[in-house]
Amino acid sequence: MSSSASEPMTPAQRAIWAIVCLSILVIVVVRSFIGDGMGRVYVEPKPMDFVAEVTTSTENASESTTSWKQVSTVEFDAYVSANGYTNTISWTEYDQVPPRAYFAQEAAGGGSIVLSWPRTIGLWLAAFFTLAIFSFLYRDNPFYKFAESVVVGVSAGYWMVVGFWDTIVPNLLQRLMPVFSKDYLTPGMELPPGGFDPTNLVFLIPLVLGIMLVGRLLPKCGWLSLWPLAFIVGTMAGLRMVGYIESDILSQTKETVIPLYVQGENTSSNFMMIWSTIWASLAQILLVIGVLACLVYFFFSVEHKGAVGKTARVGIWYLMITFGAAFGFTVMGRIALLAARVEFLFDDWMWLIDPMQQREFISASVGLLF
Amino acid sequence: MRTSSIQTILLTTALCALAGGQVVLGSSKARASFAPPAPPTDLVANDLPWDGGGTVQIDWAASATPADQLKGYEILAHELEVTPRDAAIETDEAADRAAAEETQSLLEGEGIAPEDARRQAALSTPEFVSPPEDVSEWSSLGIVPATQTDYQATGLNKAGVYLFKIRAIGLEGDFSAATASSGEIRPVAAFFNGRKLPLLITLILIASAVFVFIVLARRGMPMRIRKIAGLAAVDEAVGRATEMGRSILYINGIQDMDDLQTVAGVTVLGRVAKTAAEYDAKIEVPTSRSLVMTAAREAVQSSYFSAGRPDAYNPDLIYYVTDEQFGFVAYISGMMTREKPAACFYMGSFFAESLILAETGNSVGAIQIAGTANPSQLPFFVAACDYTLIGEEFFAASAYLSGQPDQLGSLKGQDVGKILVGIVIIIGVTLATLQAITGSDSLEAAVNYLVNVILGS
Amino acid sequence: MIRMLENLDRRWIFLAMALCVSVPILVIGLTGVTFPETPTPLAEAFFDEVDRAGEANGRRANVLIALDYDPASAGELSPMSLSLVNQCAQKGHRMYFISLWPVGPQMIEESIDKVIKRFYPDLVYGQDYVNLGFKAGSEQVIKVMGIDLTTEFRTDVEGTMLSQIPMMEGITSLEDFDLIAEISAGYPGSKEWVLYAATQYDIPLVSGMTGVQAPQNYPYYPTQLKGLLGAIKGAAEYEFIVNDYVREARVRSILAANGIDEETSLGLSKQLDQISTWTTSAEAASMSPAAKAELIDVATGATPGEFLEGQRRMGPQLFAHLLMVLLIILGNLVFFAQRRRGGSA
Amino acid sequence: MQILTRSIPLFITAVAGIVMILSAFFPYTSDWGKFAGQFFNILAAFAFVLGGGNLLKLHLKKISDQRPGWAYSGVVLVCFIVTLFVGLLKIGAYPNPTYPSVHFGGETQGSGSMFWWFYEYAFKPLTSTMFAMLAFYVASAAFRAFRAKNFEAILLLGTAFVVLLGRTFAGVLATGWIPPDSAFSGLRLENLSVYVMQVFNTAGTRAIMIGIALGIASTSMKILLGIDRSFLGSGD
Repeated sequence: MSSSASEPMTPAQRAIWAIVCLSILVIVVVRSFIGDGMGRVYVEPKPMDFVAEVTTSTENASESTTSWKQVSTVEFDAYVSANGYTNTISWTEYDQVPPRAYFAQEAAGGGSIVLSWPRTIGLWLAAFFTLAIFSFLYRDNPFYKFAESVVVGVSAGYWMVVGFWDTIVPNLLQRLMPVFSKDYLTPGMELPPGGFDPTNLVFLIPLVLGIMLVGRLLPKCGWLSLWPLAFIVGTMAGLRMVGYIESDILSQTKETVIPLYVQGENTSSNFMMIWSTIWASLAQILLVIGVLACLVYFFFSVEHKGAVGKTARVGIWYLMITFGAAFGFTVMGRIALLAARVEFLFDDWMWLIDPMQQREFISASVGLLF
Repeated sequence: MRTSSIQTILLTTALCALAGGQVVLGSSKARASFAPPAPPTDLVANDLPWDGGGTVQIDWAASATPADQLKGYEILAHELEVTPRDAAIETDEAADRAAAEETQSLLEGEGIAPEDARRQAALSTPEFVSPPEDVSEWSSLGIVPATQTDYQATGLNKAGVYLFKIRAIGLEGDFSAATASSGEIRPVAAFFNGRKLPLLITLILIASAVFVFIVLARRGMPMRIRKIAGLAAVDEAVGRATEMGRSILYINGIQDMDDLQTVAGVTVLGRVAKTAAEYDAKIEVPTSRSLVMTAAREAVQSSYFSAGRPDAYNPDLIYYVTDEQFGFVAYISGMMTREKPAACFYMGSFFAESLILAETGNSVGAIQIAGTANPSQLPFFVAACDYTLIGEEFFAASAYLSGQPDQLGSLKGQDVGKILVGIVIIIGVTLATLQAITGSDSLEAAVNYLVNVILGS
Repeated sequence: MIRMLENLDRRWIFLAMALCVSVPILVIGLTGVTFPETPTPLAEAFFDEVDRAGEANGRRANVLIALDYDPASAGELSPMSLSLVNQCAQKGHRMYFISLWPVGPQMIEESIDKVIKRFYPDLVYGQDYVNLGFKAGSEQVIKVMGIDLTTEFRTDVEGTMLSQIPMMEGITSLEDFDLIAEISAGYPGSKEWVLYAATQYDIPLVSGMTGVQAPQNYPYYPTQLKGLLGAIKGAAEYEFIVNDYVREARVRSILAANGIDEETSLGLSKQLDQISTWTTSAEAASMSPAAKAELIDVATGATPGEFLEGQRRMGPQLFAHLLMVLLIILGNLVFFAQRRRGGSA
Repeated sequence: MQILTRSIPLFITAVAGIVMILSAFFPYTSDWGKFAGQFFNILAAFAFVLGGGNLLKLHLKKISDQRPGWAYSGVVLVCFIVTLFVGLLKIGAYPNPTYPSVHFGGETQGSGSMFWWFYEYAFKPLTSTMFAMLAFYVASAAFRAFRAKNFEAILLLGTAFVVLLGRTFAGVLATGWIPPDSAFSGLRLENLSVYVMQVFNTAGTRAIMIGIALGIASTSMKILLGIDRSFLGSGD
């Protein structure tokens, strides 16, 4: 290999890289003081106020049900001044608004839209993480290592949380402990008649298997996890066996049973008709040859020699064209992702461009000055 | 269901005898009026036997109005609702009588309390709310071209009871009168889903081919398998790592144990670990799934054991990083630049990380051997690694490496599968081509049978 | 020259790539000019299939929208989701959002916020669209949904039982949907939906996917997959079709609301640039000035930036592709020069 | 021990697999398939817990051994625990407006909540930037690895060219001179790239798919019959 990242760089190269980094820094600093500045997030508070309505049962005075009613801020203030804060719940939600709305509000002289510090800090943090990961392209460095550790930690936690709330709670706890779940976790659920459905006891099996799986963490209990592992591998083997034979073997064979001769569709003239017939038939012929040749390549019982070898070689050609196509498409995808990250930096953070019309046009034209 | 007419005819003629509850309606005379088209006649609806439930086969005779003056036929269905229990028992006289008889027999025969018996009887003879007179209140299942005189209603409630009607639609969008309603049809599930029969046969064929060759291999029949380039390189790579005193990195893909590529990867790992144990090289296996870690530890431990070096096995070198794809990649690429492994193996199911891994491995100068069945990642492995196992070769590799007769036999079984597929394609393509050139009807029927029934499932 | 290329540090390539992507983004961002798109049959098939959904049944279609991707692939896929939701909302389909990816609910939320809440505020949650959230288990979830949807999805994302959601009435399994529209970034994704939903239950399936998956899913088109959008190019084409459709549909609905006959409105919606001259004609005399202004605005106003994301990204795409081609050629020049010198390659 | 670690797991594998196969053919057993599927989904969620536990173990060990870079392990642990704490306890999450009194009733990832903040400003930028790095690696691989070493490699490169150019405006520019309705309109780059995809790519991919499906079918069978049991650690 001609070069690698670990080779030292010449001083000239170093200097150019320093210039690149410096210019990014300068743009950020200058940008933050010119025009509308950059990288801020505005929110509009939305108060959520609830008042309890206690209804006492007509038959039994000691039984009462509490229901909560959402009220407007005015009603809430009136209620609080009369009854105090007992039997009330309130919190504030914040809706993100485009900076344009804030500027308009300032021009009009005040309103409820405010700068959100947590989100603004978050935005800058996101920009920092983005640049920190990109810095690995230059070389491994502490910023990258920090970002790497954060992504490992946050993602592991994220998956656990999502797995718990989206699968364990609704699919396991709601079935095995319906009353508890309804009272504390998922108030929207419906209780089965009698509060518990005995057929759901079958869900003790995944619970036990799940606990055995986690038992792996204990020393000497490693074998416990083999049972759930066996279950997972077994179900998957069964499912995949049928699914792949049906969809990939039968269906794909079916799709390949096509006539090699196809009448062309373009009938505007005799000449065009012949040509479109040739093109269409050629496509079918090449397709069938390709499938058969590639199957020969994957044939393991015979050495690739003689006629088999030649056919297998045609098969490799097809495979290479397939890989070339895959390469082309993959490149497309990767570049789109990079474009999205660059758009984040330019649009959300630096406020250089404004494709979603989130700000006044003025800020975009100030961006043009650079 | 893309059912061709030939299949329909075959199915209905062959299976009518089996079906219970067939209802044929007397044909009503076609009216010779000019404005609305004449209604279709002879509506026959049957629960499709041997299915997974929820499908009804409907056939009818064409309307007297010529097909070119019709837009098509509309299929109407109505799911009967059960009359509320009390109403059925207390208001409907006939039901009352029936229920009373049933109650009586239950009381006498089984000694059930009157109240319960009554309820049970009501349940066992359901009474339906009579269907709406106005067909516009029936639900439309769809409109078929005027040349068609059959329809498979799918996606019906398996536990429901349905009535069907057909009406013709004229070119102006005007409807004919609807046919009389079909009888009550229950689209129940059969014991066996007949539509899946070809699938079952294929499954049995492939499975038995694999099985037979495994048995033959165990009996000592020699199994010759072509060389798989790249596998010989395993020893070389391990040897080089030993010489250089650096570690071997083994990545088992980023999917869980539910992916069979991961399982195949674990099998290859067992072999690589055994070589590593013999050479006394350090092998490191970071995984992206905790179950894979579990399986990998088992495999490596037994490899060290069979290599006679159980003491050298260090479970801490096989560890979980994170489930998150890019968290995992960030970790691995960082680790690679720091530790500079001498050999990298990528065996399993890979996605976007393939290139990052292979490129990083390349930049630290490692020998790289990859194997995956994810075609989209193959170009990158092919380009950036020293050896790549392509698709099925990867599965074959795990068999080839083990050298066990069982595994080699199963490879032969797979080859039988490929021969079958090839033969079917060649026969089918020949028939289809002859049909396209000659336009023969009997050939068309044969091709349709092959495509829709044998391969259709 | 060749010597210099031989020892080229890969960081220079990185820098070139960074410039090829960021400069066009800046230029397009500041000027707002995008390249024209010519839709391919695949994108048209995708659009038509969504357009046709539920037609045979003569009712509002139930469209299951599965957004199986994460932020890492959002750059390629979110333009598809936004346009898909745009088309469904304009057409009046009922939308059932689900995801097989843990981060998918965020993607769903984003599509709802950016499209439905902003451009279709009349749509009601629970009646016109519902967010069923994420379920772990990959294709097993699809398989279970095929048998009985309610056992897998018991509540929506906010924890409301499905039985209390009006639009879930009559939805018991996958077969109750008229169309599955799926946007996928890998596993589980298009292939699993093809295998376990489209093939097994014969439900029409259209899928938008990353460039990586597109080649593998081509064999499924057109029988198992009714429409396919591949990578950002597919997204840009589809976006283009949907934007045209939405604009035409809105023009027609304004005209219809003002009592203009169908034929005129159909003709006009095909010639949007003629609208402002038409409003001065006698035919438009029955329309109020406010309605005319609205009509002209809908017909000729700028398309919202949300629905141009894909087309904007085709700019950097072009330059980056050219760079790739150039790099491959340069790399091979080096290779042949080395080979001629007899050096090992 | 042999029974617990070998026989019972193999039995479980076989039964679970056969149930899944049967449920595809016999409608009356489809409920078994449904249960097995649900069990699997629940186990998949438990596996996250196992993963988290392993992560804790690994990094705690690194810290206690004071191995090089142990401070980063500290960062991992802090991020992991904080995310977990915030997410499981729904700290800073808004309750569901229909049931405001139930703390845990709200959406876990509702926008504006603290867990959402972690997602939006840490998880999302980090993972998507990692992905975006691929654009750079692709470029460097194009320069270093895609060499026209032999005929096969030339085919790969040629196809890549056609697709790369055909899928952008460059394709329209390069071959726009071929009239769209002539006999050779198929040679226009944008049409050619579709042709390549539908013929060559379809053929290659189809054969790969059939091959892999056979591989999977036979591996599945070996697993169900207990011939391949490497995942249980029997190796060879």
